[in-house]
Amino acid sequence: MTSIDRWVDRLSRRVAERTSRRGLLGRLGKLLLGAAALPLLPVARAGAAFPSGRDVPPTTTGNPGDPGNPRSCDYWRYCGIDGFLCSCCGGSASSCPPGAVMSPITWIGTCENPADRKHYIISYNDCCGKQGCNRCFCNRNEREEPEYRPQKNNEIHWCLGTPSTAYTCSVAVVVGTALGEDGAGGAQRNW
Amino acid sequence: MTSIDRWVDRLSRRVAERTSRRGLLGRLGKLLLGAAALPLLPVARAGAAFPSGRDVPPTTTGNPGDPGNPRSCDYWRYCGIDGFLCSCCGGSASSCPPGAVMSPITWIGTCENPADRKHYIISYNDCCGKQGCNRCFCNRNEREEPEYRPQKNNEIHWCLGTPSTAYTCSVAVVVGTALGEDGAGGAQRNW
Amino acid sequence: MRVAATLLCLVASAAQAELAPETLGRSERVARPEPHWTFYLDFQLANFQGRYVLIDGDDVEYLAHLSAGQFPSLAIAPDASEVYVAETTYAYGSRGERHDFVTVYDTTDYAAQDHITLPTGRRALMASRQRMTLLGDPRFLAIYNYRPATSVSLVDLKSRVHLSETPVPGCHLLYATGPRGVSMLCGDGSMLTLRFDEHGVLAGQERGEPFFDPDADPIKTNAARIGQSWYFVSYAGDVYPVDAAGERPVFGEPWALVDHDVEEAGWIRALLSGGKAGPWKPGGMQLAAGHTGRKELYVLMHPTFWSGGLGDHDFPGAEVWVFDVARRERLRVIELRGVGTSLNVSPDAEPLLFVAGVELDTEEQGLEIYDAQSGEFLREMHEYGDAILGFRPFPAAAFAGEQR
Amino acid sequence: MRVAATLLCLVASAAQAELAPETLGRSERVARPEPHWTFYLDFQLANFQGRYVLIDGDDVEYLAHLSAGQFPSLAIAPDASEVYVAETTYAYGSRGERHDFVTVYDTTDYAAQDHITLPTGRRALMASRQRMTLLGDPRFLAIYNYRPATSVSLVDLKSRVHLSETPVPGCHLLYATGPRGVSMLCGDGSMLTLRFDEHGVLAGQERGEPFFDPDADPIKTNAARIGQSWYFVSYAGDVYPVDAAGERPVFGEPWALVDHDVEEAGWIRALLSGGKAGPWKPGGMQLAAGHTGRKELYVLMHPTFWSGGLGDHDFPGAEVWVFDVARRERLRVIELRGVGTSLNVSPDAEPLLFVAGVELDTEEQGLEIYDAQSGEFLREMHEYGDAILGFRPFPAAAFAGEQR
Repeated sequence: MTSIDRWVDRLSRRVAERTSRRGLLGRLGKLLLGAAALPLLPVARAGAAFPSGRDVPPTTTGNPGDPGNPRSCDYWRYCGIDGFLCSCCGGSASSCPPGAVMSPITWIGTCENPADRKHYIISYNDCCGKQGCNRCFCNRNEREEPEYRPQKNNEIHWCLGTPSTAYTCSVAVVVGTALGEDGAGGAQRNW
Repeated sequence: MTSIDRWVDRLSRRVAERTSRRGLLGRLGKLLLGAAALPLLPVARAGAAFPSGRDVPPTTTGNPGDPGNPRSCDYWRYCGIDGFLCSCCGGSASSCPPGAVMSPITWIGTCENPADRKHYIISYNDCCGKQGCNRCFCNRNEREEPEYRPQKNNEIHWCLGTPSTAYTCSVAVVVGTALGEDGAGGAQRNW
Repeated sequence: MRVAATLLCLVASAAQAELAPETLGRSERVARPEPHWTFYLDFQLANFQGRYVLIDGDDVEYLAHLSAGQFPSLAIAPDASEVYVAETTYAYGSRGERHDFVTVYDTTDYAAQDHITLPTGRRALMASRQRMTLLGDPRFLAIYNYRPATSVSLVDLKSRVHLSETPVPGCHLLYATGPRGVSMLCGDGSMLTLRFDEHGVLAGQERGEPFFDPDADPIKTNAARIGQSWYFVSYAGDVYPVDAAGERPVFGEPWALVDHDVEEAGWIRALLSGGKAGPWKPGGMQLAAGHTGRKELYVLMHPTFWSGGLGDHDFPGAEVWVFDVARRERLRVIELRGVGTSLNVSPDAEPLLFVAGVELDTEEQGLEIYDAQSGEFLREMHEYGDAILGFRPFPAAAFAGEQR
Repeated sequence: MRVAATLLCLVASAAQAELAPETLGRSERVARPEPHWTFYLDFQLANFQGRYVLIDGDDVEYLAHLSAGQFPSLAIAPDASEVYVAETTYAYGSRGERHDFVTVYDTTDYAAQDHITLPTGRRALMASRQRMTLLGDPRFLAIYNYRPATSVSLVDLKSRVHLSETPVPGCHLLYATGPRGVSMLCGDGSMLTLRFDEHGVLAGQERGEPFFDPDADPIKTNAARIGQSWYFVSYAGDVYPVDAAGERPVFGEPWALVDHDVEEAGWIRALLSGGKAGPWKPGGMQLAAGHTGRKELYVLMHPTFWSGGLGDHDFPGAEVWVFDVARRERLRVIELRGVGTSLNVSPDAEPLLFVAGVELDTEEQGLEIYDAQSGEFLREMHEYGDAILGFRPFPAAAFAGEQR
């Protein structure tokens, strides 16, 4: 294979494995149509050392207004998440697994719901007090800001205010809609 | 492929990966010649979850009387070992990695040195006090006996008499030659 | 199945309605256990610590997990109300003060409810699952100590305290026997039995005659419990039944799992059979399991041609052989997809067979579930963790009222 | 290279001589560090604890490792005599009393020599490596606390005690500045600088004007140290040099790593280029490293076509771009075999480039070593552990006497 073939093959294989919607064709189609950024999943957002959740049985919210598979890193609410998805670990997208405690202190992101094209404010809470669930590792960093902006950062271990800082998994809880296009009230940032 | 083809393919691939000497041909050759048991390495002695040491750079003792690669599970002294090989972890076949402490309490096996065909008594000591080295996992159980014969058992965590029972890796120290064919003084047992 | 319904379903009834804010701080709870649920021990090689993961074998749903320290042990109350995990940790990770303790979990929220301190430095750190057992009277929990002198600790679960430590020189591991007793395997092939009274005070102990010859053919310590009996499998492939219903064990006549007269196959026959011609032997870690209702014994078996005869007792199985322990005959053979290192059988009338398997081509470990009756492969679990060291089912007694 | 020669060579001089009994109880010692040695942080996902592994980049030999607790930090004395690891553990594994402390290791035996207790519950648990630093005067170790109020702990390594905790509201992480100071990044784009006296007492603090705009273009916190200056890389691809030689930081003129005028590629050009046409951006975890002798800055870069522009600041790099920070120009490009999430450069005259790489086909993570000058791939390390979270080299000062 030429290097281009190889690249196309790699990318399409990866994309096909991860998502049907956000493939190479979508990305090229986007370029053709000049549409706004359709997020392509980060290449190798996690190494093989990281359990990707690829073969974990899917689930749904049962609500057409909240589309997607909460056990997939692609699920719309996870645009800024970094950790194991509690929905693969005995919890759900918004609740902790049995016996784990949700940290009351957290960071906030803004994700677009594809059902209504609205931007929602998402509270990314860590569930704490038990060992890591070690499934469905998902590290998306869209609109994440550095540690000196802690309320927008996902590299902080957010098990604060819980009896133990042992990290179990992470949830993405809808806490409201964002003002305008961007929750921060500023311009659209594709960080 | 027929199931036989597949089996032959699997077995020869596995054997080729692990050792050149103990291959399918050797095993069949042994049967043809009626020779005594040439150990074939256990199939899947470790799952993929276990680092096998396959790609760890080899080493030698430099002594023709002590042949083989001490970073390979095939090395003659390891006939009864169960753990990470210290020789892959900053130690050697008979010494602990820096900062780890060798347990004074241990279990004893008997292995045949292919250089002189003598049976040596091997002391399998655990090195303790640091987290696991997580390389070159090797679980051979030849002549191992159950926990109610603890001096011949490798499923006991032998970090006893050390300040910490944290398990780091295992060594195989020559402590003498065995009487007759078998160190236990009894008949040859291929357990 | 979880008790709490997912709130997501409720927040928006119409497709285009804006999603309402959700409640923060919720944790799931767990329903009453079902027979097809099981714990497995996920063992982390990097630090030799474990986690117990609870799954539903019907859909490989991950229900909950429990953190645990070095070489943990787990026991489950017969009514499934509580789970007990014995653990060992160090204050500073790999160093500092050592702590040995039992953590008590409620089976509705799987949060640590109680902490029972054990005498430090005694608890046995090893892979065998026979290091802890509830007595017939489930108020008492027995724990095997190895340092390397051996002893038995008794814990009163009612008062949540460690009651006593009894030295048992030369004897090892624990097999619940009678109303309040434990039997142990001694190096000469005999059993030592300790009996406790209703307050947990040692009431007597006696050591019997050897019931097997550990020099000629040792038995594996991972025994299968069927009804009131233990079934031990020997290296060479015999079964030693031990009736543990009374105050002292009664040793039954051993019988053979394999035809001891099968000769090693010649190379043509070996090659044509995929190495499966010639003698077979039992082997694996949790290599035997029992089903009380059906009086069935499940054993991991492999052809000795594969292993070259060496280390057979730990060699993974290519097949699961199922025996009727009343009639002492083989009922059927379940062929595994790869090989298996541990197995277990659910206690219900339509049992599942859980196997910690290794796929031969990729050498990937996996958690596989088979129909224990038909032998059909049903499903597997992905992303189970680091390494499966065995299974711990809920006791059959927990479902006694629900069974046909 | 290890100090102790392998005894095996000595026990039998003639090939057929019987092997003599070997000594029990030996542990290896480690020679004086060499420039091509590095630590890496092996992070265990199951419990968020780490290990620091010391390897020799010339032959990927595994030399030693250090156990560490949750989100550890590591610092190395300038003379390479000692290593300091800040850790957090719980008495009972995942629960019980929390311990925060610094473990001191001697670099000849890598056994824990000392234990310095920190105020419990304050130490920041996060991935950034800028949570701990030695001051210019290496008697003092500064530790960043986050709970989420922020503060700085100062440890006196001479007396092995925690001296003080200084609140630093709104400011974060630590960058050694001047003889005994640390600068911190504040939310408005300014730096706060704390100065300590020769006894470790706070002597003053001042906060400057913003030197970058965190709303328009934030800088990554993983700065490269080259000589007495820090080089911060921004999300959009600019470099912010900060001279930290004096008592307060001096902010240089930012300059661009990328041509900001490059337009997004059309699909034909994108396809023909393997997605590499169009703009590139810096991204990764430990995404920037510096070489003081050569005044070179190494940055992980990727085409934004690959990332779709989202999460670019953490997106792994396809190439390492090498810049001359004096002339502010790109010197060369090192193409990686797959993509890289972290990198580092050895401090010597023939530097190695260490990359935590991900192979695109298999998605396997790996530890790759390149010639930092020619860009040639040299070798890789297998069985490194769970997940590499970054590299920690020995300080250049440790080899000052040996360098040309």
